[in-house]
Amino acid sequence: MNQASLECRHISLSYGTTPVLRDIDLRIEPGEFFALLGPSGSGKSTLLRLIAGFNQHQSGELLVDGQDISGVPPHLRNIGMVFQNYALWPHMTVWDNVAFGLVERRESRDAMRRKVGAVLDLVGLAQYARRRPAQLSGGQQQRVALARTIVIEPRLLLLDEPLSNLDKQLRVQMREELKNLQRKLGLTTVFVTHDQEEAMTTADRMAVLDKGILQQVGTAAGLYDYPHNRFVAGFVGTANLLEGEVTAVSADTLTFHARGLGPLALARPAEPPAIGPAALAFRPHQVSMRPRGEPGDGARVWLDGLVESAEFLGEFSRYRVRVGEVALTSDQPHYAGRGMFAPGAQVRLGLDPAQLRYLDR
Amino acid sequence: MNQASLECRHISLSYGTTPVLRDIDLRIEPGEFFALLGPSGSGKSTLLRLIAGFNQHQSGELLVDGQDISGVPPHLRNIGMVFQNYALWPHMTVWDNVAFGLVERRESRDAMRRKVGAVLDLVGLAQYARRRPAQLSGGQQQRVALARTIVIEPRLLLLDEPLSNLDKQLRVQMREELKNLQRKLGLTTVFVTHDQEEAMTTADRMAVLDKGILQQVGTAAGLYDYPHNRFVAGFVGTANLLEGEVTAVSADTLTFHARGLGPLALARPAEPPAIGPAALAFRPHQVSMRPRGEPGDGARVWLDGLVESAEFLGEFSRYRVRVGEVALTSDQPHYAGRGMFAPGAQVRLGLDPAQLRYLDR
Amino acid sequence: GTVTVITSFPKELTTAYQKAFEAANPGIKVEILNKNTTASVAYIRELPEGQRPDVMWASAPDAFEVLASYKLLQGAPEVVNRSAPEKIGNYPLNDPKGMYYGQALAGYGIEWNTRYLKAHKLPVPKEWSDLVRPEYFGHIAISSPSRSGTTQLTVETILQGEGWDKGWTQLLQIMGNAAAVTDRSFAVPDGVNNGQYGIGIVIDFLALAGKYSGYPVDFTYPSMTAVVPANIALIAGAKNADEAKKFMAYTMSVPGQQLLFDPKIGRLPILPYSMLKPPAGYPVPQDIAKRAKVQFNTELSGQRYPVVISLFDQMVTFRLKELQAATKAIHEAAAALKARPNARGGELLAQARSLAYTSLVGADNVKNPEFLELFRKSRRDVAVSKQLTGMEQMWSEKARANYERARQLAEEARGLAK
Amino acid sequence: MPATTLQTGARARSPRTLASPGPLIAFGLILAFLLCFLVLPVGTVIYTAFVTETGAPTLGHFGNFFGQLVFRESFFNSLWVALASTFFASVIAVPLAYLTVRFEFRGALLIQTLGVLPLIMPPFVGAVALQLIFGRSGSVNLLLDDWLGFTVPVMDGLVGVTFVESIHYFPFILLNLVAAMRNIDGAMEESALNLGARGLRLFRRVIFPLAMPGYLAGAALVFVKVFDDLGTPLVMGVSNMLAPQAYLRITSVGVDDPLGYVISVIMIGFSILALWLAARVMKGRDYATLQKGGNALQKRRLGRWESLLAYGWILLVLAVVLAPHAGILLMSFAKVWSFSVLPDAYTLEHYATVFSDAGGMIGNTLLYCLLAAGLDVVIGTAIAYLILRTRLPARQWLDWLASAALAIPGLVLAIGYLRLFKGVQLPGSDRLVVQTWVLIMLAYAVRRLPYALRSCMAALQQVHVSLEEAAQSLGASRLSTMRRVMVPLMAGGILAGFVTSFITAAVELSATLVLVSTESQAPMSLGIYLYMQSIAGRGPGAALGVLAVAVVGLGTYFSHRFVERSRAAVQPSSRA
Ligand SMILES: Nc1ncnc2c1ncn2[C@@H]1O[C@H](COP(=O)(O)OP(=O)(O)OP(=O)(O)O)[C@@H](O)[C@H]1O
Ligand SMILES: Nc1ncnc2c1ncn2[C@@H]1O[C@H](COP(=O)(O)OP(=O)(O)OP(=O)(O)O)[C@@H](O)[C@H]1O
Ligand SMILES: [Mg+2]
Ligand SMILES: [Mg+2]
Repeated sequence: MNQASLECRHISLSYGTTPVLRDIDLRIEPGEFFALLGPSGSGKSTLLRLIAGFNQHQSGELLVDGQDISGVPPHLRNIGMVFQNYALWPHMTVWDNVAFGLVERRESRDAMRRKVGAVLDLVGLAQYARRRPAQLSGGQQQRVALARTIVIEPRLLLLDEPLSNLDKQLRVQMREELKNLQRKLGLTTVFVTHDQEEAMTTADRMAVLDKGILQQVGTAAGLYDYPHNRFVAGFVGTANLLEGEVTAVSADTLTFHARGLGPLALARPAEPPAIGPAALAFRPHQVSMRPRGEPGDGARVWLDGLVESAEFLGEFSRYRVRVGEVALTSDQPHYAGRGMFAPGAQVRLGLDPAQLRYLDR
Repeated sequence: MNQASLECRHISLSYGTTPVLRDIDLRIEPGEFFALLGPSGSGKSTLLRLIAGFNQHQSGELLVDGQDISGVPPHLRNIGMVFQNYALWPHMTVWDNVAFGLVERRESRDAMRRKVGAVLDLVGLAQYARRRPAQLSGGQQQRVALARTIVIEPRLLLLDEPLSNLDKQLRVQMREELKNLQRKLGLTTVFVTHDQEEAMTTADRMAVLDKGILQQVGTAAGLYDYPHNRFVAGFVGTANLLEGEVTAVSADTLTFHARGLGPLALARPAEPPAIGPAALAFRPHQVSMRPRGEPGDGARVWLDGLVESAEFLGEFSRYRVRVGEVALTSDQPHYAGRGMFAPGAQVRLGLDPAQLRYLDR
Repeated sequence: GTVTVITSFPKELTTAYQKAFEAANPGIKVEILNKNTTASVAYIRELPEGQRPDVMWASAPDAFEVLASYKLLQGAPEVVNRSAPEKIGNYPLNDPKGMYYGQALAGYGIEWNTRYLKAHKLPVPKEWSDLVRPEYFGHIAISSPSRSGTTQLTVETILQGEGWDKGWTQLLQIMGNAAAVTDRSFAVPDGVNNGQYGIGIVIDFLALAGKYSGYPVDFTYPSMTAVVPANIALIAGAKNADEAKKFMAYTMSVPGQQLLFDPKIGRLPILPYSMLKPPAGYPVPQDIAKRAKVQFNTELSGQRYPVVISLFDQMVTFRLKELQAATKAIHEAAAALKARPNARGGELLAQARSLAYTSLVGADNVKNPEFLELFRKSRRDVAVSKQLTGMEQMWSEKARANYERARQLAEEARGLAK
Repeated sequence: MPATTLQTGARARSPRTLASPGPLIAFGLILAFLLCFLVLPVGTVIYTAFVTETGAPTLGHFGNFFGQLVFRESFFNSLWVALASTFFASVIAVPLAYLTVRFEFRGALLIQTLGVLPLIMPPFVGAVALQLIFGRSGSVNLLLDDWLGFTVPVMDGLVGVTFVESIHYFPFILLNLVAAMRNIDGAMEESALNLGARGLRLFRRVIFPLAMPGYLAGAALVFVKVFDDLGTPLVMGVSNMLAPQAYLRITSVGVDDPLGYVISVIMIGFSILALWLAARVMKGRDYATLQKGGNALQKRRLGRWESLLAYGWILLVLAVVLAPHAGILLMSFAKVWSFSVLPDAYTLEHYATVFSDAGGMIGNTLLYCLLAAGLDVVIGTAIAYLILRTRLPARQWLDWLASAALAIPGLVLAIGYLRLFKGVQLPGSDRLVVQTWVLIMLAYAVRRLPYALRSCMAALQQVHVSLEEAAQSLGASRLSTMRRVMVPLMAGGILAGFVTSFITAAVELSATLVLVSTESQAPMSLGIYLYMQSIAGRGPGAALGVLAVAVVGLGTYFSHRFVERSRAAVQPSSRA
């Protein structure tokens, strides 16, 4: 099997004087499926391009299987990359685009036919083999780009938003295939995505990048449940953030003075935060919501609020609720026929102390 | 205000002998925010390009404000379009790209400076004005493409996956801005997206396209809760589909013979389906899940199952549960620290009869 | 073996000789290398000994002089046909130093296009002096003497015939009427043939070839002409000297000379007509030479050659526009004054003429050996080059100023005639 | 694979350069080629400009040069003519290119081919033919004089030179512009249309700027070529320009005037300056549009009036630029044509005359020119790649060096060859290199390299780099990437370069004259020259000229067909 580990050691890169990657330190294990998340312009593509050999870092080391590959030209790295802009060759048919890498590897005609056929089936484009890229839809082009890369079974697979132009169904299907393929071949895979669900379902671990700095690396649940800082909390999933100050920690309670909301007496968590400025983070779907009249249970901290807006999102409805001077978000599961809270409704929000996180950065 | 209605009457189009759009019949009201959904290659881009004037339909009529514009050349249509592949001009700076349409409209220097500045602020690229497209990240490029089009305040705005390369946060922010802008200008907007959430939150109404055929048109909740056919049920949100047959409908019960599962006795819905082959559809998050031992309430139909796989998706965990010979999907809200069902766990699934839909197509 | 002949002559001529010679000497092949004179000289110079072509065959004597000065020629006096005269007129047929030999003759003269003259209602010119007349303004073409050795000879003939100062005056007057000073000698007959120019100062065979090919052109030798040889020489370090000599001898033999009468070739032979069968009415070189009033002095010509061509270029070739303008103004003034004479006007006109048509180098100067010596020195010496370019620059500036002033004076004169 | 990685990784320590040996080798080979066949030969001749008689270095000759009125005048004349010709050539070429590429146009291919014909105007024949049509007593002026009583002196002086140069060299712009416009992604145009631009504005703001690499390549070539051109002023009898001045001084028999070489050096310097300026304009800009699957510009229909106008303009332009060819054709059938609108009588004799010679000459021309043009596009593509896609230091020098060839008189290069390769034998035989046709071919290749180079550079500038990166990430080496991805994508530009090199080599004369060492080596251009050197041979010369035009023209047409066809496959199958 073709498993390779990847390690970035203190890698920095700038375009001209603009720093784009700063001191990236990252280890990806052999066979791991690793997701890279980050806002637009945070340097994700740059990092992938660097690994593939199209950008050169100004300092730091890039190791594959423990060997520094900084000087190795791209075509000898055997690192497959799917480009954000597809980069299909307009003068070749879909088939030829996909067969390209195999031709380079001097595969036999038969093997080639078999492999290309199989991968085209995989991405659902078998009947488009003779077309040229210009005759395909955007999503079809993206799939060709994907097929072209996975067919060569590289030792490291880099995917730059490989599924962004696909519909949800196809996306789910493709990512399952990708995952299967990855498992079967043990391909170490790094992929960039904006789709948090995608990252969470497919990735063994993931990293969040912002402004060229690695913010946090960990498993999906780790990042979701225990974000290191405000950025990660807000970026991975949706979070309500209450800015304020921890004013007192006692044996079993903790007092958090939320800005615009006043002091809250909360259960003391296992590892209580230090006294001082902090933010209280919790997820919208973990917020219970009741009409003002209904009684709440004692396990939660209840706050009175006013529904400002309501959105239907399919599986659930999302409410913006004004509590004191802050606006909190609350997601409630959707059931057809069951009414939603209307804007202007008086409600109570229940916070589960076990789900509250204190962030000091 | 600039509101325009758009109407497609029996529009068909083929590339060569391949039919791509078939008998599209669609009316979009002035000021409406309309979403177009559909799998990759279903003809969404083709339809938008047709409206913008870059494709010519072979039959049917295309009316804007009641006037057939089939013969009007693109530059006279005043229909703004954001292209799926951005199509930024590489030889111009970001500023010049955005100012392009204003220059064409002979705007005064001042107005131009003001408008371009404002729209660049809107998309968060004010400090990139002097860069060239090649120096931007993929998402930044997409935002330039968007800015360039909305700055001219066209009477009709067509967006071809305008946000697909943006991260979730930015996406949410951008779509809110888009929506605000659209409301402020009363712009009739048609946009293609793969993101169901995007479609649901922003669009007044939406249409689902498959293989060039309009499958259903309606509001988000309408499509979600009352899909016309299997395709729409599966495409808008996730659905469990049980294929089978309605064998008997009595005064208050209905018997559905699910393939691989056996007969189910269900409450009779208000508008019961005809006797005969049908599919039973329901949403994964509407499926209750309990350990096998726990008792279920009587309002639901309970099925015994075996957890096959479990995925953590942030807000919830998704389980594949084998029931008889079929696999059902069940989503359960996620709470940090609370355990998940492990693969192999014996569970009971509860279906809420009010949420079941019968599909005969 | 193969004899390689490097030549600037047209294909008709070379092919005729090649065929005839090969027929007469089975076993010897003739390979013709056709290049213009400059390329020929360069080519020979750059080839190593033993690899050079065998025979150089061209009109311009200066090319042979250059080759001789580089020691690239080899005497072969045995090939000379002794039946040919020593001199044509006063011009020695063979190189006095014995490096190259006259093989055919050619004379310079005036060619005209009959249709052109008719359309522009111009009389046929007979003498050089005819060409200074105002009606010929803008109708004459000549090639530059620095480009064409034979033109240089013509210019020199006029200068020797009329004397340095008068000669230049006449020459400048003719040049004031010129439509063009071409860089290729062939351009002149070509232009006359196709009617671009009415009158050309050309070498006879080119004009005759045009005439015999059916073009509406004719040719005359003015009384002041020079008949000069086209030359042939053996190249030093040739591959195949023996057979080459055979070829050279053939070109000067009776059958070789007879070929020159071919209408497509149209050259004058060196052998007396008594030995040949000339077509009826064919010009006789000896007669032309005898008629000629000039006693051509080869040595003098050789001495002042660089001065003449350089002066000509600076005063005429590069200043043609200004000279034309001055001449036009002078013609107009003269015509106007003829209609309404005016003393002051006549004076101004005379001044204008003298400004425009006076050589910038006096007759004394050209006799000054130091002055001449300067032009002999190598221009690769920066100091020499500086002196020379300084001189040329001065001529150029002065010529321009003179022509400009002459134009103004003539216009003034014309104004007075009103 | 890991083994390779290890080795390469160990070798290339420096993080800055992706030092793989390929580009270095290519760089070395090209440099060696240019040194051997351009710099050294020319150096052996032109060093005269920098030394005194004794061989001591000096700049004195340059001082002498600037003191001269004639030279200052010549310099400004040359500059003026070059600028004016570039302008008029653009006026001719740009509409032709735009109309034929962007609109559905009957005979677009034919027009594009005809548009290239002016380049195939053998020297001398072209000038003679032009004189016959537009000269003082040419057909046009005779007619004008007859009917209206005046004549137009378009063929006189600097105006004449400008006129001839413009209609002779506009194909440089046409070819490169067409290639460049074909490389523009259709979405670029669509988005502009969508934002309300159209017609001229669309052209001015989007299409033309995107085709800028091609246009600049062509325009720079025209400028430099005209600036350095010798043939046209020479046959038009204009000597107050730089190139004729240099030529006159270098070739005056017996006078070895260093000023001639000084002028050459100055022309080289100025040409390089011009190219450098053109490169500056492009610097820091991006023209690559082909990326996401790439749709070419779509052809659109013209309205009735528009097409009338367009056809009218094109016919007018073609009538003027093809006049010399009409002239040659008439000449080749004419018995006598002198001072008359049309020849007096016609004959087929001239063709009979040349037919015996023609076969060998056509063969030679094709052999030399195809090889030379092939060599040119290979080197051109390689240089373009090195310059645009690698960070080798001094790579720009290859460009400057190669382009310097534009300004070097053929004669100088040829003499340099003879001098440098004096006595060198062809490996494996006792023949001298200077007596084989190899040097002729190499001289063509070197002299026409700038054309191919400009086209290749322009083509590569339009290809998005990610297309190449994609290939590398799939394991294609640089060479393989070039062959399989870059070259096909650059095909249009490469073809333009090939055609220009081929055509202009086919009519090259000055180096040919010196380098041909046996009759059997003569290419058509020499044959034409020889015929045209005699009055009686003008007809046969013209006939041979017609054959040359036909041969080269057909070659061009078929290469266009070839490219157009492979392009048709890329176009969407149907557009209503
Ligand atoms: N130029 C063309 N020639 C032939 N077929 C084409 C051409 N362009 C598109 N198609 C086909 O038309 C169908 C619809 O294409 P379209 O671009 O409208 O899809 P789409 O719905 O936008 O898909 P995506 O979401 O992947 O962008 C696709 O199957 C595509 O392969
Ligand atoms: N050639 C360049 N010159 C200067 N800056 C550049 C260049 N290319 C990218 N950048 C900048 O570097 C930053 C990182 O770019 P990168 O493409 O890595 O972002 P990304 O994380 O992939 O974003 P996206 O999700 O939008 O694709 C961006 O701010 C971008 O503007
Ligand atoms: Mg990116
Ligand atoms: Mg699309």
